[in-house]
Amino acid sequence: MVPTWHYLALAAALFTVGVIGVLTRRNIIIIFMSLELILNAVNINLIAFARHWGSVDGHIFAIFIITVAAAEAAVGLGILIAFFRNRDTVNADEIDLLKW
Amino acid sequence: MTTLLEILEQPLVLALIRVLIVFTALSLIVAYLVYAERKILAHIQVRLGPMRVGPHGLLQPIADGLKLLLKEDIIPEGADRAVFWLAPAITVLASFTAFSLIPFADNFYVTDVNVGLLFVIAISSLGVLGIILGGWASNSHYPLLGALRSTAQLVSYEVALSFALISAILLAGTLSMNGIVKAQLQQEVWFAFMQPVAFFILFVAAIAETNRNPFDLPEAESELVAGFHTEYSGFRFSLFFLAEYAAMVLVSSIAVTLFLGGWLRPFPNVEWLGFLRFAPVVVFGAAGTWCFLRFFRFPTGREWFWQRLMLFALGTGAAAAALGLLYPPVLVASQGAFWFLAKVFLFLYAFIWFRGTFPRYRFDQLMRLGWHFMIPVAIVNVIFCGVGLVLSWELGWNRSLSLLLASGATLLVAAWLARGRS
Amino acid sequence: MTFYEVTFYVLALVALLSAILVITCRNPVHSAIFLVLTLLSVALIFLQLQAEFMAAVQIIVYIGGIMVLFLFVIMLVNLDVAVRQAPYNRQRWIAGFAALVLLAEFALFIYRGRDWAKLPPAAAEAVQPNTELIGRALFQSYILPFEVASLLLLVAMVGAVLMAKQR
Amino acid sequence: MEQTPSVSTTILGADEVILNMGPQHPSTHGVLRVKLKLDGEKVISSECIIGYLHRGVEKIGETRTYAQFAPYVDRTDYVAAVSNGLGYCEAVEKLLGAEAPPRARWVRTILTELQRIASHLLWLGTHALDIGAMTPVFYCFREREEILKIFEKYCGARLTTHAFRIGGLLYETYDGFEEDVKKFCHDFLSRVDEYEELLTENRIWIQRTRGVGILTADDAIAMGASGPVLRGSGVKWDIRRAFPYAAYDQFEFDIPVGENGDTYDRYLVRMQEMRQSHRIVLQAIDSIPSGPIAARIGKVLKPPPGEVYHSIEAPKGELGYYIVSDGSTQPYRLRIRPPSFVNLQVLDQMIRGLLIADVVAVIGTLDIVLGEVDR
Repeated sequence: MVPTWHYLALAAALFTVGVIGVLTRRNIIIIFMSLELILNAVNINLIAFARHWGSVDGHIFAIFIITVAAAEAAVGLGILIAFFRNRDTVNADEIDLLKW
Repeated sequence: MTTLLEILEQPLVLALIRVLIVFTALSLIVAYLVYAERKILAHIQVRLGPMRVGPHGLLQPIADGLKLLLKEDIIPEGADRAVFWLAPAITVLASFTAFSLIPFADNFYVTDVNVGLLFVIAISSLGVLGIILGGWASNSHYPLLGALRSTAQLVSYEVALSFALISAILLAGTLSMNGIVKAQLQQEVWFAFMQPVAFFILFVAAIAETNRNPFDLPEAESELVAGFHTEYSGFRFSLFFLAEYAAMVLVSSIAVTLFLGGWLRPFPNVEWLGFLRFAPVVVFGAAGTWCFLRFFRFPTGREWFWQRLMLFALGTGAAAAALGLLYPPVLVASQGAFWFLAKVFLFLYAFIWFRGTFPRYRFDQLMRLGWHFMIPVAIVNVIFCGVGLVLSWELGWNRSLSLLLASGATLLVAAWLARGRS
Repeated sequence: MTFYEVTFYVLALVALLSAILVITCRNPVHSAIFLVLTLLSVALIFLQLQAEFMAAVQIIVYIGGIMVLFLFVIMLVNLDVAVRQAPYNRQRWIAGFAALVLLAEFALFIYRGRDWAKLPPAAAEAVQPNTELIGRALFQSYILPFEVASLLLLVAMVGAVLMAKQR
Repeated sequence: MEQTPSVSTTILGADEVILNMGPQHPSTHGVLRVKLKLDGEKVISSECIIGYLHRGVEKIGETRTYAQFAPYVDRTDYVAAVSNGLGYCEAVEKLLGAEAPPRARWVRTILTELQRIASHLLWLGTHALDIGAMTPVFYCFREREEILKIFEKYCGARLTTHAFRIGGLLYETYDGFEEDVKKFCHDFLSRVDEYEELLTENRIWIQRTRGVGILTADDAIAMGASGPVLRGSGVKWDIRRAFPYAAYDQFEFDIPVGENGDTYDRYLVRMQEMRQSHRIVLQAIDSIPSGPIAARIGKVLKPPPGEVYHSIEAPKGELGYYIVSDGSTQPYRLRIRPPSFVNLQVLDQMIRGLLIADVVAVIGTLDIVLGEVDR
């Protein structure tokens, strides 16, 4: 039996990797991917706790998180395409104007 | 001291053996599916098809495989080598792995998970990645366009496909593949008769999912040369090819399992049709007889010696198989796999037949058909199917009647959607 | 260690390594491939946690849906320029430091909770049959959030179409 | 070759993109190169670049005697060599003031109509193949093979036949010619029904062709289109009827016309034309007059100085020969009016606003042969 805190450690590590990605990368697409990493880390936690307490509520939360992730990816990539069409760049630090 | 039998009965070893059997059988089926396609198409098109390698070209798939393996391996300039290498592997892996969840017979499957069907969908949806990555890694325009088209098509029709599967799940009340077959045995009817609309949608979406005519746009050779695998050659190409045909077998298997009773023989609950269990004997016997007839009518002479010998060997093999099948335990054991494969082949034959008959849709027409017709009808079908089931549970209506009413209502909606189309 | 335990550590290692590769690769396509690998390992970890339904959903939605969308967008957007530019931004050292602080916090909390974690976990059968339990929970206790989520998806869909529409 | 801009901009629609189709593209029917200006997958405009198969046939004509040049015309529209030969021989006959005897004219009519069927069959097969229907091409080749066998028995060649000579025929029909043709005719109509069964009512076929590549009657006339392309737009114009040549004034046949001028109508027109050709052949085969097969025109052809234009209804449209004679044994100037070349120029107008996949269908429906376009 793998102790539950091993799952938490993995989730924490993945979360940190995701945070580093979001904070340091310039490419918006990779920032989005790092966000997915963060959400996944949370899901691992939820599922691990669900197993630990023997209830499926964690699964339900994970389902909602996946829903949010899907919505976020769709809208985010839509914005990205609109942005790329107008500015021809995908670098986050070049998006520093409130209008274009 | 463990005996060999005990080792073989270890769950892991047993699973491994089953995986091996399924994988080998599948490779063989896929190779000969290509041969069957060429022969059947040739027959439709008043040609002979492969005739040279072996009697009636029976060794052609092996010759083709060897040729593809020995061909020079070309990686285009500027291609992303790692991804170029990875893409066909992903596709093959996806379409072969999904077979581990298909019940080929009552007691023969690699694994039976309680969310089996979901896993089949999940694993087969991985194949898209291989296509899109392969098109991108080729560093060429036509493959990229082909890959984008392919992806758009696969993703769109996956929705309709999944909705069609849902109505079968509703009827069966389980996601386990074997459980669905057993539910059909219990309810004494194949789900294709309870949910004809869903079956039809599944069938059409399956053709689109496998990029077969009339939805073979990703490979429309008159427009895009060869689609996403234009730049692939030799072994890598053969992997894509293999995956494509394995996917055909896979969707047929899913359709058969969900709607045509899987490994059940036709009308499994009708006693007097029990003689149908001798069908495998008849099939093998007929094959053997045909081989012998051809053997005697084959041109004699030195250059035909090996071909005649092979025909004779095949005839003997088939006859021996037919005789062996007369032994009751063998006959009983062979039932499931025989009926399953027979039904799958029926599907595959339809695929090939369509390829010989239909022109190809245009891309926008294909998308319009998918999004404006297939998906709405599939959704409506799921809703009405649910309504029908609730009617029979809560109000005690006759189950078949309420489901047929539901299908009728779906058909009305479909007719309304299809109005004004040429 | 049993086979069951070994799978977890192998999968965890794969997930972590490929996650690191996701944020270090210059080419977004490679990042995406490694992200797929991470997501796949996480799905298998779910499977190992008796969450079959979640594993299947993870593969279907994340890999079959979101990642394909990502790859699609990467191919639509011309990235030749972006690949040649510096991959990290100016705040990278501060950001790295902040992330390390975060990791330290995580470590601290997990360490503090070590006693609780020693409690015996529930029996594996508690969350079985998985799909049925999830279905009941989702459509009975959580029906309102479920409907709200569907609304969210609808809004997201409309928004995405509006954003990506030409002009 | 132009540098094609990256696909990414194509899809995002930021710019117009130029895409080269051909000259090695599988569905441009030879070495046609079409430069498409695209917006996404939509065609904004196009330009045909031709000449990859230019062999200077017209110039060669000035350095050969009249009889020597006859085999060259077979190589312009190489899938309808018999029709080319008929046009050329009749043009020279007109220049000489001679006329082929009736028997020769009857045999010429039969062979030319068989050639029209063969050409249309080839068109049908490849057109259907372009739209993705794989089987018709094999059915079409089965019947075309029968026609080519008749040609081979008659003159020894299947493709570039050089079947006719100036002044009539070189060969008398072989024994069993009539039986062969009748046998072919006996089966042919049911075979056409077979093709139509595969395509005419097929919903996908209709969706792919109806309303695609519309050419109005006025435009067709203004652009000089001829043959099925013109008739598909609803103009009842057929040189066999307007200026009868060979023995066409002797036979009854209808001129099928379309209504909307789209690809589907042109398909229907060509299918009907095959039936009408069959009808003409049936009438002619029963009434071949006896008599000489060639007019007496002498060995050395020296037409009087002057010029002549003679055109026939080739399978693809109006095939004209304009010959200027200076009284010597060779033409002073020889000009071929190829139907494919003139019909090709309507392509741009027809494909504007359509998708790339439609371009393939429209190129197919024009029934061009690059040997004739480029000469």
